[in-house]
Amino acid sequence: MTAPPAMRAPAPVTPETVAVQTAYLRTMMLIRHFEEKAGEAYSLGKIGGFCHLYIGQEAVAVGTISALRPQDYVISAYREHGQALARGMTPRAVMAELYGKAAGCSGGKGGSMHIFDASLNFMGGHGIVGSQIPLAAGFAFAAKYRGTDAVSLCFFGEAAANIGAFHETLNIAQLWQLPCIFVIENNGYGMGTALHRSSAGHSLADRGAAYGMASQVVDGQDVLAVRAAMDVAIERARTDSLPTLLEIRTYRFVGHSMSDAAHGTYRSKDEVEEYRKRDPIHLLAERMRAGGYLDDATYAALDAETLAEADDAIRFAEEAPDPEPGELFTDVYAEMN
Amino acid sequence: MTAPPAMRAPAPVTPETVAVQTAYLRTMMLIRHFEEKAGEAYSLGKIGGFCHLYIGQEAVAVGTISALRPQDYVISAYREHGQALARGMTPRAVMAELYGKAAGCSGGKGGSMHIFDASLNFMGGHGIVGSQIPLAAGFAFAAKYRGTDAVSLCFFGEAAANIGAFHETLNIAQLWQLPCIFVIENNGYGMGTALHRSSAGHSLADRGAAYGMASQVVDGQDVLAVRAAMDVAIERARTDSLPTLLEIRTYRFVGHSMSDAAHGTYRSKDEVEEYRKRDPIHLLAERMRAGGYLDDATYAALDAETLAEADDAIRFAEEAPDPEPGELFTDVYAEMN
Amino acid sequence: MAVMTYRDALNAAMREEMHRDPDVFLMGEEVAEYDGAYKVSRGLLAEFGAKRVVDTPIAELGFSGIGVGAAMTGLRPIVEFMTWNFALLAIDQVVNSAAKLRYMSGGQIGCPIVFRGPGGSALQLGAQHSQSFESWYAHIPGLKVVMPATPADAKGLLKSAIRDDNPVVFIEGEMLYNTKGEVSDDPELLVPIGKADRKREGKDVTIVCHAKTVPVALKAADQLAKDGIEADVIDLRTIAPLDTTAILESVGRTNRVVVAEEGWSFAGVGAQVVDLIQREAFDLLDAPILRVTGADVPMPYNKHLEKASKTDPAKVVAAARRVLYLD
Amino acid sequence: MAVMTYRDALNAAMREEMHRDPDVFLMGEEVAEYDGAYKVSRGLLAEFGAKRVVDTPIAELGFSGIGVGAAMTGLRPIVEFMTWNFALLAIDQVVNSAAKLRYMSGGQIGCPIVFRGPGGSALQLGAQHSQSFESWYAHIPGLKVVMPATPADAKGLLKSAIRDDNPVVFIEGEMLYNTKGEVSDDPELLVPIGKADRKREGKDVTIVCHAKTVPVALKAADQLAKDGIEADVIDLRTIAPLDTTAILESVGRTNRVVVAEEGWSFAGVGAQVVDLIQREAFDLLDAPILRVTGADVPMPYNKHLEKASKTDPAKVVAAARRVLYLD
Ligand SMILES: Cc1ncc(C[n+]2csc(CCOP(=O)(O)OP(=O)(O)O)c2C)c(N)n1
Ligand SMILES: Cc1ncc(C[n+]2csc(CCOP(=O)(O)OP(=O)(O)O)c2C)c(N)n1
Ligand SMILES: [Mg+2]
Ligand SMILES: [Mg+2]
Repeated sequence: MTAPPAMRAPAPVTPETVAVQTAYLRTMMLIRHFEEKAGEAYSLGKIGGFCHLYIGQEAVAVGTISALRPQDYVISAYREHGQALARGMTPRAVMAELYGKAAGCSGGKGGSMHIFDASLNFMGGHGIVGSQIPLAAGFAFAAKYRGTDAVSLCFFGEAAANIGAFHETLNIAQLWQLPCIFVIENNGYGMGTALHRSSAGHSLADRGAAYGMASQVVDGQDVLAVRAAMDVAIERARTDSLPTLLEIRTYRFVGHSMSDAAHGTYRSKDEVEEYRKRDPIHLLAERMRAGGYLDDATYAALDAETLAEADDAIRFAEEAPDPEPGELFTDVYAEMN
Repeated sequence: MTAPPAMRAPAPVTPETVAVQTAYLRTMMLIRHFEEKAGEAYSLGKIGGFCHLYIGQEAVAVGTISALRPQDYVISAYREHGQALARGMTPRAVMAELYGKAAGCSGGKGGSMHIFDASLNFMGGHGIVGSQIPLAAGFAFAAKYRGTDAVSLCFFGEAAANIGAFHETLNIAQLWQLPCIFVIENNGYGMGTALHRSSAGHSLADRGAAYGMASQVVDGQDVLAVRAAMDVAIERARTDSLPTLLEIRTYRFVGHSMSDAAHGTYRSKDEVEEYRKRDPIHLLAERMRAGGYLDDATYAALDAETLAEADDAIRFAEEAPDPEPGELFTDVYAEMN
Repeated sequence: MAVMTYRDALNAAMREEMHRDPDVFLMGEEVAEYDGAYKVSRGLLAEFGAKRVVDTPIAELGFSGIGVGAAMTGLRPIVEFMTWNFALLAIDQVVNSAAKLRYMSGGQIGCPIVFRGPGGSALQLGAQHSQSFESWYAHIPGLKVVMPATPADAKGLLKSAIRDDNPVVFIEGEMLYNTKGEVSDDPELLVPIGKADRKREGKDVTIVCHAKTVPVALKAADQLAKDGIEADVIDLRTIAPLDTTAILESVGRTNRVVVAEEGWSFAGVGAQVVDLIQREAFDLLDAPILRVTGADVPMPYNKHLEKASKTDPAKVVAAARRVLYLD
Repeated sequence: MAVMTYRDALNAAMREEMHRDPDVFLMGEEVAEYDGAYKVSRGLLAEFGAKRVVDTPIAELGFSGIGVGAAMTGLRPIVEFMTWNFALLAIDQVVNSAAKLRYMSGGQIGCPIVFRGPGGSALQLGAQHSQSFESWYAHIPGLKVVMPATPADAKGLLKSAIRDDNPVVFIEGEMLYNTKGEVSDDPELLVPIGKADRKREGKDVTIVCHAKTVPVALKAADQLAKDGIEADVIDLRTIAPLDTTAILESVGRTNRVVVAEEGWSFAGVGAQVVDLIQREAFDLLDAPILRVTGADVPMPYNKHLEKASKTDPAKVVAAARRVLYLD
């Protein structure tokens, strides 16, 4: 069994990296504002269906996706707004999709759980727990088949690590040496079920090791730690065509979906508040401040800018038209388009 | 993670154990003769459909099932004649089922792949790879639910360890502490696919360890080693209500099914002959002879007796009547019986 | 008698049967500590404890197989699928194990299990969460398929399903959970599986419906009544085995039929109903039978598109008028 | 033109398309080194190498999902299921991913994939290995379902399926693999998806059939001809989309219909054909449409019981005589 590689020390905050880190900060703030606005719109009945927010987990999307190149693939579950934005989709296109509007990235036919952007190789938004895992391996298979060095990045929750598709895919990915990075976003809960009530074993990363796959536990509130782990995984994928399993430990500050309270039933207010102290945005900001590379004015400017972007997305989505009625019957088959 | 327990040293051949070992020998011989006769009958067109023989693997069934009590459950895949016999089903009932006769254990409606005997808690005979694994955990769940100390014993091939049901079940079995013993009969091939072409990782036993399940690799040609490992697993199940994964390494001396040659396509004649040197029947017989507890006359008598039982089963099956035509429509629903 | 919701009726059925029979237990995702994703199992953990109300990991194939295994030993599991969409992952255990065990064991091993949960669409849940699979399960010999439309039927049929010695696919509706109706509190009042119910009497046209299309058909019937058209509304309640007598009797009264269902058209439940009627009552039919089904598309998220895709009273009325040659 | 088996015709289709388009590849259990469990892929590994002919572990959900993922990037996978019974484990990827991706991505992501393998029963394989699922797949919008009966159709349709930009469920028959027929060697000769084929002309009764029931229907037609009854035999070839024109034209000629299929009755393909005909050609029908289906039981192992359960020429003849009011 390949031993998990030693984790690189997170890069220190230096003037050389400050631009990069400011970008991380900005993207995390954008996701935060976007999600807060989406939550408000949902409460007002502007957004329907299921809506799963990413608040608290921003460092995972940003730390991983920032390491990708354009040819790489990204796929996720239903909690994917943050990843879509980190991949460079516009807040407008994503918000309009949440509103079900024609200008939404999926033409209003997908909704919150089915965000797609083929031009960015953002491959969805999938609602069946674990179903995106083999699809991700399929992208990696295709990259290898074509002889490109593209890699595939797959997100899923820790509760999805109990479903068959996860295992079938991990075995095959290691066996066929597919350039695929499997990210378990371990936020501690699958709906109302705490990790220890759904998952046997010492750590989820062990499940990769059972297949001889390089596997690692990562602090998901520290965007730099995520990025460092991701850099190793990407190199392993791109250079050696080998998969990696990253168990990234994070926490969702909000309920499972808009119809679930942040705390009360299955976790306490205290627990949530404890975790909120490790807000990924604040952690990075504090670190940058401590290094002298972020001042209050810059922070406030970033905050205002990203809030404005989220507001703009809401305005855009509100005003955008619904799909034409005839759209009901398009896109079922290729010929019908 | 619980470390796999140290393996008990196989019990030495002493006068006290000679009766037990003679019984092992006899059952293995019975299985061998039964399977050889079934193969002949198949070649003569008396048995139809798929027919998967157990020749070479006898020590696995005998070493494990001999440790059970009547209240325990056994379930297997389609290569289950040997396990059925080891559990105490009569050669007649099993052979008649292979012939599709009314006197068959499943009334001629199941066939070679669907051998059942509810009175012995022999729960089948399942044709979808891996599908019996959750069922086995269900028996263990039921035993625990009822507060009995029954344990559940589940057989499947090494290729089945790549399918989702295996993983979903192992996780749950460990999580819920189910008294279930999962036996991977690692005969090196799933149809024409060698282990290393289907399975990543160092050993299949590691896959249990990933869930914190006690897991062990066992020599499946040595019936005493199998029994020793099984004794530990049974105790763990019965006393502590904990599952075990046993990867029992064995070899099938014949083709995957009656329509597959023993060698040629995916393995060489030499390889098969090499493995045949570790015939489980000969291994035990040699050991007993070396200890002075088996002589040629006894061996010959056991051989003749078990051959006669197999012959009798064939005669019985040949002469037994087919099910009544009306049986086509019975047993679909409970009410219709 | 008490007025209660469909959700509470299901809850009462499980509670009563769990009291009656210690072999009955409930397992599924979030059924225990969370009281059910849709709160159908509210209070059951508190009442019966973790042994009998069991939260599972997200592993539909695994936990449904564990349920089937438990049923093979004679326990009576109720396996909840959070929705029937997710049961696709478990369908091998439903079809290849539960439905076939009795037959392939020559009658030795039964499988008294209930698989239940909401089917079909709710509101804006999109393509993967808005599917009706009743015609699939009804296609499989060895399964019974039950789909109550009202609180009373929900309670009475779930109790029958739990007591049934066969595997029963019990499909509820998220959009029905909040509907209210009179429900008996007699713990021995069962609604028999295999019996349709005439939810409204009429002589002009038969509307065959089930589950969520029952309220749709009743609304359509109200509308038709304004034009003096009296619809006979037959709620199938059980899809398999189909109550052929009730259907054919209604056709005998009306000679004209509309079959409404929520799911897709191709080989849907309605196709089987049409097959039955034209075969057994060919000479009674005064017009071809028309079907109203969901649009043959994956469900769109946008609320207007979704609404347009669904079986609604207006479509049923239009079909009824067509079989009456009024339009 | 050459005489070849259905098996070799499928093999030729894959070989030609793999030569034509480097994006086409084959994956599945035992497809490469073993040349296929039923030898349909014989020689392909030797010809195209392990990159394009890929043996998989037994992990239907995983490898079919990998195929779907590859197709999402524009490759054209052919995913072989050793039999369609095992595809139940993968059906989530077929139904929830392949069939829906184009729609839920608003048309951005296609899924040009073929899922293929033998369906239905062979001989004495028992309950879990003898099932027909075509009506299930045809129920799902977004999928095409193709079921050739002859070597020529097998080749021409598989080539069309591989070139199709949609997910295609391609169901073969183990009992058809050895059947022989004339097959074109023109690599551009495709059989179009969505077109039925009139396999025999007659004016007295229409027999609608597909796949393994095509030879059954033709044998029945021969027998009927001895009594002067001329059957019009319509081989559907494609189940979804259904060739409604060809079916209705035949009904226009004969006014009497028998629909034969291998699978179970409830909401089978035949039910949809009946629905179509009675709806669109009600006034043309001189008798109710009768269906001949497999018995509604899990398949028994015993060979006599199995034979009795199957759709055979005698049952089709009997149904034809009944729709002609001869019996
Ligand atoms: C196969 C399947 N089963 C159940 C569900 C319902 N469901 C949606 S999200 C969810 C919890 C998933 O938890 P996790 O994987 O940890 O992801 P998180 O929501 O925490 O991001 C469940 C049970 C589903 N969508 N698919
Ligand atoms: C889900 C499923 N996929 C494929 C098959 C076809 N099949 C039957 S046996 C077999 C090989 C299984 O190998 P293994 O698990 O090692 O058991 P062994 O036959 O060696 O005892 C395959 C692929 C099946 N029955 N079920
Ligand atoms: Mg989670
Ligand atoms: Mg094997």
